[in-house]
Amino acid sequence: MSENMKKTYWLDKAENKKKIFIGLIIAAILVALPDFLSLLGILYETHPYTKVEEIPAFYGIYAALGLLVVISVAGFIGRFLTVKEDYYD
Amino acid sequence: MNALFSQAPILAIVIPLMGAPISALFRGAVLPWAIATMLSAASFWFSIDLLVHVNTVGPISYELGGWEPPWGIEYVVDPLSAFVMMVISGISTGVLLYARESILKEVSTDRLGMFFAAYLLALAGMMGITITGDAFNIFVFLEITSLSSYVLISMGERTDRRALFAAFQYLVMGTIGATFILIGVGLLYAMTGTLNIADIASKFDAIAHTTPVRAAVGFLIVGVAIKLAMFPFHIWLPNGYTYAPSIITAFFAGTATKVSVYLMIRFIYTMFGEDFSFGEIPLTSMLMTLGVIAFLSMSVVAIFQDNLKRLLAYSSVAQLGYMTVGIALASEMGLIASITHVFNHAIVKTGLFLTVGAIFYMVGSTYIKDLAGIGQRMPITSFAFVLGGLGLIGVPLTPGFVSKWYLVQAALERGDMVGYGLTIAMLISSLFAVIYVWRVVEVMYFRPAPEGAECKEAPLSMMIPCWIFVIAIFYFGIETSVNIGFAEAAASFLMGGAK
Amino acid sequence: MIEGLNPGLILILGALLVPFTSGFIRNIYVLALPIIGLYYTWSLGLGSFGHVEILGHTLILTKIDALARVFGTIFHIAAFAGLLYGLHVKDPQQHVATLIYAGAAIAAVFSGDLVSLFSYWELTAISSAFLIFASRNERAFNAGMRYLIIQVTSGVLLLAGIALYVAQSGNMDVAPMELGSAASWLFLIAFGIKTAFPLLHNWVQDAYPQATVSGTVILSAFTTKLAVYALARFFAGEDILLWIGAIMVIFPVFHATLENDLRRTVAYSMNSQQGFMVIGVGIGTELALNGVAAHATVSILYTCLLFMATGAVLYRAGTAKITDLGAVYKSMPLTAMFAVIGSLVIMAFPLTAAFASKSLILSAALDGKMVILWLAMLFGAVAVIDNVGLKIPLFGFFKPGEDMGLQEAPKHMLLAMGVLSVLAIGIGIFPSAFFQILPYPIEYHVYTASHVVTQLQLIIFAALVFVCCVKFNMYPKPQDTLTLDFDWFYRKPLKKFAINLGLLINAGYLGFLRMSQAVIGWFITKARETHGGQGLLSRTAASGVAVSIVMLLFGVTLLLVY
Amino acid sequence: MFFEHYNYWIFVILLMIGLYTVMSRSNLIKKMIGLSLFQTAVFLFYITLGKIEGGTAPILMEGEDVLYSNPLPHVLILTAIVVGVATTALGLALIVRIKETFGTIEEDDILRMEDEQK
Repeated sequence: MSENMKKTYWLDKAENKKKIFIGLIIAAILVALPDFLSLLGILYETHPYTKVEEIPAFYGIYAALGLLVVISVAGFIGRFLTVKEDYYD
Repeated sequence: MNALFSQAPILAIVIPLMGAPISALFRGAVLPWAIATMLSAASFWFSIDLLVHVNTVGPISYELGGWEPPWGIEYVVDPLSAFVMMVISGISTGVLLYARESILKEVSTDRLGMFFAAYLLALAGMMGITITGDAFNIFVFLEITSLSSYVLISMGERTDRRALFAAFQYLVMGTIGATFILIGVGLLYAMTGTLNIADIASKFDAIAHTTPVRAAVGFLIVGVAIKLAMFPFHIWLPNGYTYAPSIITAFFAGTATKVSVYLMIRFIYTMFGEDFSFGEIPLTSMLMTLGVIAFLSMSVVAIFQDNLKRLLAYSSVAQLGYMTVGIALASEMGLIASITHVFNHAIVKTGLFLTVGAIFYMVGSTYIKDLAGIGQRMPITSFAFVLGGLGLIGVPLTPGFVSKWYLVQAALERGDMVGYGLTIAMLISSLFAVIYVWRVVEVMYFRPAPEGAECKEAPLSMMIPCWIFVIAIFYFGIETSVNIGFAEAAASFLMGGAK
Repeated sequence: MIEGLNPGLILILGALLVPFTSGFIRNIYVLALPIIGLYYTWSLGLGSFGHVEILGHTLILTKIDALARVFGTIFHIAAFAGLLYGLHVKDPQQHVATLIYAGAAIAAVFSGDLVSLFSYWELTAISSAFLIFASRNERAFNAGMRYLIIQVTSGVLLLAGIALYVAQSGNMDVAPMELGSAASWLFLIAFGIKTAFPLLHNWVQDAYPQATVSGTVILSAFTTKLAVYALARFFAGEDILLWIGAIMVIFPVFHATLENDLRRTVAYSMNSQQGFMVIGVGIGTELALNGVAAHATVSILYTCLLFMATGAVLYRAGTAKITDLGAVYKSMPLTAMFAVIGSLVIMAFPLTAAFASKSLILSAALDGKMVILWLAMLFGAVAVIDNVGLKIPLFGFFKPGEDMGLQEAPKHMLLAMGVLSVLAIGIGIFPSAFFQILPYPIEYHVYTASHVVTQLQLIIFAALVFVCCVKFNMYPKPQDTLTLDFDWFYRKPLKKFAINLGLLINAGYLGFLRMSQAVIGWFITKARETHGGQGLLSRTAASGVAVSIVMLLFGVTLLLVY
Repeated sequence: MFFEHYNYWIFVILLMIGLYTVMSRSNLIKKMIGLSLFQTAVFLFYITLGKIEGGTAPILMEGEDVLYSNPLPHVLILTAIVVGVATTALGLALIVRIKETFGTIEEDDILRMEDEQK
């Protein structure tokens, strides 16, 4: 058991976390790319049902905004609604 | 239709009627009983035949001696009468199966021939009342039944001398009741010139407003009410049931009052017609008031009884209250409830009285205080009583529940305060039933048996019929197509212009 | 008789034998029951069986159509996985409750008449409460009582609805109804409570985390999905459900973000996912109902999987609070892996089941030109990426820190999670095979290039923003706190009010009791006087008296008759 | 009014006397007498029904317009008379047995003895 405690995991190193972060950014650019390419008619054609989907990388932008909204609203209401764990006891 | 069956209506009555003198000729413990049982079973068989025939083909009219009605006497088998006949002969057969050993303890052997003769006469009379389509015939059969039942009840004198006086009281009341019916029939004859019920019914509306007819209606209803032991005419019933021999109590509890209920329905729905009965004269309020008082008040009386047979007798009066209310509701649903309850209560009460008879056979008493610890001493019998008691209370899965369910539906169908009040009253009365049944069960199971009491069940010849009834209780509580089905057929026949 | 046997009864009746088994035999036995049930269900085929006439109404004991069969199938699977997960439990009460609960849910799905539906509906409520009580602590007991009260309320409303409906229509069959009559509103509210409509939802987050480790898994699978089934059965295409569903998708996500307890987090996001199904029912087209059935199935898979993974942590670490946990993955790598799989599924990552099922409902919304609803659902999908897809694994399992020195989850738990993972990924890889059991025939291609790309955009951008927020400390820090929800109203002021009211009522009641005792006492005395032994109504009357009574009543009758 | 229908009135009066006797007498034999009277009243009623003024006995006679009394009620009442006799006989037999076991035929005494037996 004690041996286990000392073992360092890949995630424990700071530079690996950075690698993940950079990897995420690259992945984001990669998945956004087809939308822009399709504007030029390269790679594939989109079949938007709605107007908003015609915005390039609409899903990505919507996800980013949506997440910010969730986090900020949650942080905001958390100030009023947070109570001690044993509040009801 | 084969030759034998074409005579079934008359055979169902004549077989027990002719069996009576034959039985009277025999001596000994077994022969008269065997004759009575076989003849009753034959009668039962014909009744079932008739019931099936009526419900598949249609009503039968049987002309006695080939004289055409309305001049001759007509026997009418319609869904209602066939159903009641089936109940009567069925109960009678069940009770007789049980009777052999039970009766030896209560009636001396040299009288058994006469005893079973009277029994068969009573059976024939009741069957006759049900089947006949002739108003005067009803009186005759009624008296045949009554006279033999006075005798049968008085037979209980060997175990309790009060049976004699109970029989006498019944004789006085019964005679008055029957004579009232006789007067009523006479008045109707004076106005219509006919005795055939269907014929009277067809002429009834034209003369319904006349004084003699109104008086006839009064006589007939009060007369039947006495025979029906409708509250407060029930005074003869508790003593009669209490002191009669066990099997006679069981037999009458399942049949005698039921026949009167049949008569009540026949008079009100067939002869007078529902428009007259409930529209012109306030029969609804009269019967309903008495019925409600009956099932409330008599249930309370039952709670306070110290004799088990008497307790059950009062409970019978209460249950008759339900049937009266069902009739008084003047709806098809109410009529179904009433007719079903005739059947349901008959098997439940007969079953209960048979178990009580078995207890009496072993213990020699039906006083509740003497029943302490019976639950341990006679476990099978006691359990049969508990199951029967559940049927009496009207627990779901028992027929008592089925008929109460229909009665409540009929009451709610009215949709007024009376209907709701009636429902509440029925619930309260069921609660009383729980109390009086529980009182007995408590003594049976939770009081210690007296020292030195032996553990022994009644003989098998008694136990098996008891349990046949108990099983029937649950069978008909779950598989309701027999009781409900035939009751529905009868009710829709009556409401659908039998007139 | 056996011919019309409702498949759910196999589990319900089978449960009664559980107390008579023990050890290995019991394990085999409880696991065999759902398998037999599932086999029986499919061997019956489609149709209705077991018509019973009772008091003038026809009961249809078993009615299997394609919609019911999807739910029945996944219920059997969930029961199997849940029981497998709970094999370590030595308390037969939990096994019995689980089997009865699962059986009742299955039986309810296959009920062909309202009376049966109601009976099983109530049975699920009562049996499931025992899974909460089984925690055997005071908090769980209180939560269980609140749960039971709410569930039984739903049952009572349903009963009232059924009574009204049968009185009005005289029909007892389970069949779609129009929203309008009082009866239909009672139905909707009864279903709504169990579906956890907004403001009716608190029992989910209140009770689920209080149940036992395996109890929560079981609870999450049945009640809410049964309610979705009922909605789909009775109210498909009802417009009001669209808006209820939209609110339902959005409403719980903020609480899920704030929540510290892993299991409560899952409970909140499950609530949000229910909203997808409610919207699907509201749309009511064939595609949408397919989506509802598919998403209910998939949602059971991943919700159970996540509750199992978090439950395993609770089982080993004794807590499931983010603040109390360290780097769980170091000692429980397999459990962590299953949690990640669960998260990927709930995120609707390509090649997982939800990728197929969620898109059905989204497409149905777009087909119906319901853009706002579509945006709301998309928002819900983003939110669930945040508060379950990323938060659970990152905060719950992959926190930086020391090894906690825990043991890996027991083998049967891992096996149960494995079963669900394989199903969830299998459906994701072969969606068309799964689509064949859906209620309506379907022609739908899941893996188009644009679908994969857009979904990846959604997930990766959300992940990026999430990581940024955490990095720059913008993400609300998990704290050892509670977040008040709507239930505050009935657990605080309403409680105080109720207690005071209760005291008042109690005082009044005592007074009333004393008074009625006196009245009843008087009645009994009177009854004894008149009805008892020698009382007026009980003693043997002389025949003279009897005859006078006859004459008196005859007179009265004559008067009445004239 | 009275004399026109005197036979009906006698029927009613006899009926009342009979019932009153049953009601008011404690002696069982007197009760039986009352009961018989009550029944006899009904016999009279039926016989009256069949009588047609100026009618003869219903025996076929020569001639066109012979008026016959209605024979049917008379036949019927024959049955009722038999029933009445049977009732009376049975009642009296019961009274004999009551006298033998209770030692009295007074209803009040019997009821008192029954109450004591409880």
